[in-house]
Amino acid sequence: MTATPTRPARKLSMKARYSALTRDLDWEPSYVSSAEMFPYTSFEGIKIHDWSKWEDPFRLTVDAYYKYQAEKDKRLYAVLDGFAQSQGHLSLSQASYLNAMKIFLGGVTPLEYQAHRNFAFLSRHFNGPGPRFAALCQSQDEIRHAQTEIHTLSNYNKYYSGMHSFLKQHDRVWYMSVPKSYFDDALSAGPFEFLIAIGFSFEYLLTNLLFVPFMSGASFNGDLPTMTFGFSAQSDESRHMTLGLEAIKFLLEQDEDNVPIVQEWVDKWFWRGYRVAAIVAQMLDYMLPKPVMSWKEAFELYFEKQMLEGLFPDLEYYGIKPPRHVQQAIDEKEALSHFVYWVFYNFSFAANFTTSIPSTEHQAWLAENYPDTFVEYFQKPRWDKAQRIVDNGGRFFFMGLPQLCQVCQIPMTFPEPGDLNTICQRTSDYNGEHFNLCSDGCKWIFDREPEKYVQAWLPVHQIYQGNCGGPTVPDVLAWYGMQEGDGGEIAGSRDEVNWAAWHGTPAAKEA
Amino acid sequence: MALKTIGTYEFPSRSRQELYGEDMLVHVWWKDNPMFCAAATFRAPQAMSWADFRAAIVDPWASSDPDYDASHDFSWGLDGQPFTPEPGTSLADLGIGHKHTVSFWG
Amino acid sequence: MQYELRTQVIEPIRKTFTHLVERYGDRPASRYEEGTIGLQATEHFHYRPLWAPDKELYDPAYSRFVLTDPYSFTDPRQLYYAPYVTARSQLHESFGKTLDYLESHNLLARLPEAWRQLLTGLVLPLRHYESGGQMISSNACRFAYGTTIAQCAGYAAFDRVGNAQILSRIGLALGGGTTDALAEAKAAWMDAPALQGLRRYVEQAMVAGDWGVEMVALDLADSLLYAVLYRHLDEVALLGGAGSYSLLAQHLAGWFADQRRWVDALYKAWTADPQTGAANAEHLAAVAAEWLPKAQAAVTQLTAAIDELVPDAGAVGAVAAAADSVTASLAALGVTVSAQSKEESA
Amino acid sequence: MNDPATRMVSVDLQENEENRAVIEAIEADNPDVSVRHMPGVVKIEAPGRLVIKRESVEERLGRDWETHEFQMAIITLAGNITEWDDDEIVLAWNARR
Repeated sequence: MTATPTRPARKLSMKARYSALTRDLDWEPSYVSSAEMFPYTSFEGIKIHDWSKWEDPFRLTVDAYYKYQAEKDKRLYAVLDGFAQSQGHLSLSQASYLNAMKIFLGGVTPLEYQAHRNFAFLSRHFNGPGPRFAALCQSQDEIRHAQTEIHTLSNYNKYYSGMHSFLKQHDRVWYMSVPKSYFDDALSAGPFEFLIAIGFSFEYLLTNLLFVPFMSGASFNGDLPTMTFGFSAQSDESRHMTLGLEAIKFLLEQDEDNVPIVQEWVDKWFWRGYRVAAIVAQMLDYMLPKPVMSWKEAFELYFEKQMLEGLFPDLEYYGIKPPRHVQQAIDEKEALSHFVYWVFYNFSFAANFTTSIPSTEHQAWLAENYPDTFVEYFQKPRWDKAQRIVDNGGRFFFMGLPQLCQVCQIPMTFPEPGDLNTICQRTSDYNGEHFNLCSDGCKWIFDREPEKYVQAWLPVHQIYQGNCGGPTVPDVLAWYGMQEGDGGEIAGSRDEVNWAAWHGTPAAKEA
Repeated sequence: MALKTIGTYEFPSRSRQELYGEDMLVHVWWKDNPMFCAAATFRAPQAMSWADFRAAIVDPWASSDPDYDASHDFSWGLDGQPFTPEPGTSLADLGIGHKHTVSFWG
Repeated sequence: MQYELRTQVIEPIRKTFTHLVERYGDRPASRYEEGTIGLQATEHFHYRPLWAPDKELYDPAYSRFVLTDPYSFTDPRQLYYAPYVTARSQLHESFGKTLDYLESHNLLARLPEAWRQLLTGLVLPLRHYESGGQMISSNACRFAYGTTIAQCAGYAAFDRVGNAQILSRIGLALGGGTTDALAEAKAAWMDAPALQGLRRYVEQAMVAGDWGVEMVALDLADSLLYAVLYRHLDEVALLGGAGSYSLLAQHLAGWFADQRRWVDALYKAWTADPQTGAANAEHLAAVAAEWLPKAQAAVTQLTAAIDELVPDAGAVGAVAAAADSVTASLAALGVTVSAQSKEESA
Repeated sequence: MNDPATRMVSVDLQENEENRAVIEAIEADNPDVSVRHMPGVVKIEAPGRLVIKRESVEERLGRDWETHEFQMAIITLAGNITEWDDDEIVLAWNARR
């Protein structure tokens, strides 16, 4: 008693208080039926017998939520204001660093917003108050992330290219359909599949790969606001990860019949999320002027070690196996980022970011981190030739539109298993129509639900249908809302020229 | 697997051939040239002859690579099967269908 | 080198994001605008929902209430997440101080018995009403078209759990740190005749199936409940020696004043829309004609029990006055709730 | 590898002045931890189990510290949160109910 005089004697324990304030708000309806009140929680085939078995280890109550979140934002916005006032953008490692943030703002921020909306759906439509409240908190967090990302990057938008039309571009630009279709896929699914897709597969399995090494990279490259925002967001993510893990365990413990359904969702959403993460892989390895951790290392640390070796042995108890096609992801770790950045190098003339041949030092770093693949498969056949073209006064671009995967919507660039020299091509015929898929993982997903994936809004196909502003590249770029200086080659780009002027150093020779 | 839904769930493909009129989409894949990160997609009349397709579509695209030699004797494939294009024959008559993939190498 | 840089003035190349320049002109945008306007996608949805194949993922057709330009409505409070949580953190901190004060001075125990019964038997059970309000607001957050409305509804949803927790904390205090009072309140919510009208009302509102209709139904009940319980009774309590009821009620009354600001702005935007305004007004009249009498009946049932406990409370009369005031404020928007249709549905 | 007593659990924390006491408390209370520093991040790993104790943090911080405050420090974690109460937070694998 005397040891903690500041604590009132009659205070309930954290667990009891959480339970009284949050869990006990529920009631069984009498004037409408349960089925009327919760119309969406039975069609997926998931069986829940006792919603009260849901545990939330964080035991957060609303007053504590407000208190800590307000404190987090107070700190974050102080950093943003200070950085803007001191023209902190001039102390970035390079203007080209911001290419990663241009992709982030258009590719990730709108997803955070979508998560906000759909966790609100869960916080209405789950039958139990425990998961409803957890979803409600996550819904609030997600709008926080969308807004703090916008506010963090807003200052850069005032001085740099490629961020000005991120919302329109999320809905229209070719590579943005990768994250957009991923999230639309989750939103169009039922509430339990969404929970496994986003709560578990994305937040728990993959989000570390997206955020932790990348935010460390932001710190290393002088981007204090992004680092602050990122780590601040991650402190919410650890709650979301816990929700995701609780979600899967809850479903598995409720009924044995849930196990095969959940397994298929884990399989589907691991692969779907992994393909989106490919964009992050190239950000880590190619877009940070001062790299900190390779994709391969991040994948080994945060996915193989923490998830495959840590988590999945726990899930084995319930009969859950590691995701189907996970071996393909492991095999690709040596090559993933290189393929994807090469796609971006091919197509940055039609994007909101710029690309260039990695510098000599950067290539040495890549060779050191990817001793078995970079030099033989990427440097010699691709970058050395790209350099010869530049030396002859040119710049290699892919003057056409790429073949897209019907499911992940990434240009079909990924390798055959075990053969880095050959592109993997898979096809499926459905209702008399031919569909192209980039991998066994995407083909498996397509074949499982073709009724869904035939609806995909594939940018290349839409351009050819005449739905994207017109038939020529300039027509399409205008429709994308691109401005002069947004895309193309780094050397001679608007950002690079400005950067040189601001720093009083000569700009690199225009390519 | 039967899709689990609330209500009827039937939607037409957003890439179906009829959306392209008399045309179709054809993929062209330069298999042994890593400079092209993926096969290319083109819209072409089904009735277009192979020679026209080659000259008007394939050659300009492949010329993004300065080493491309249009007169080189490439080997051709269609959806993974060996394929012998006849210059005067239409794409449709050659058996190239909507969203199928023509590849070349060598 | 660095010092020279810092003194150099670098002119921005643009003031804000393009969609804001297009909407508001070439001026710097506020953080509310940057973090809100246009965030929800409007085109190229890839797949139809498995659970609603007749709609798009975001679709104006989820409600009868439609804005031609969803951003003709903006939150008059300009709340985005950071100021929202900051404001609510202060609200809950200030409530916590009130409650600490009441507890440390043992004032709740000194409430007149009638007020204690009123609080435990009729007010605490409304934590479940607030929970229903959360679910209705969360549904609106998901299905509203456009970020501005969805954001207000999302914060309102969280507010409702906050309100429920304010009531619950009062219950814990009344229970001397135990959950006894809360258990009693729940039993009352389930079975007490005075509360069944309100419980039926909330359950029916929750399944109305149109987020706009659900929100209006909730607001109609709120307008009566908050006016009577946290404004009218606040004054009665002060006169009747139940000062601690007044101290607690002020926090919820303050919240509702804040809530009204955006809900009123939404009604105004709906009815002022150059293209859909007339139809929206008609829908609003129809929804009010259907739900206001039900709300009045339900809240009257509750207040009749209050008047029995505290004979001079005049709570039933206050409900009628609040209903008139709702009708008047709708009329000011050009929405006429006809007495005839009121009677029909009553 | 499948033994929950040896599988690694971990927390990643922001490396800043505020969190130093938390990091030191974890190191003191968990004898087998390994600590890795990355820009802005400290990764703390331990075999099987990792505990964060309120009293240990308060001792180093010199003020009251609620376990809820740990949310301000954490970036990510591996393992189940098997306990989170007023006095301690415990991370472990193999948490069956």
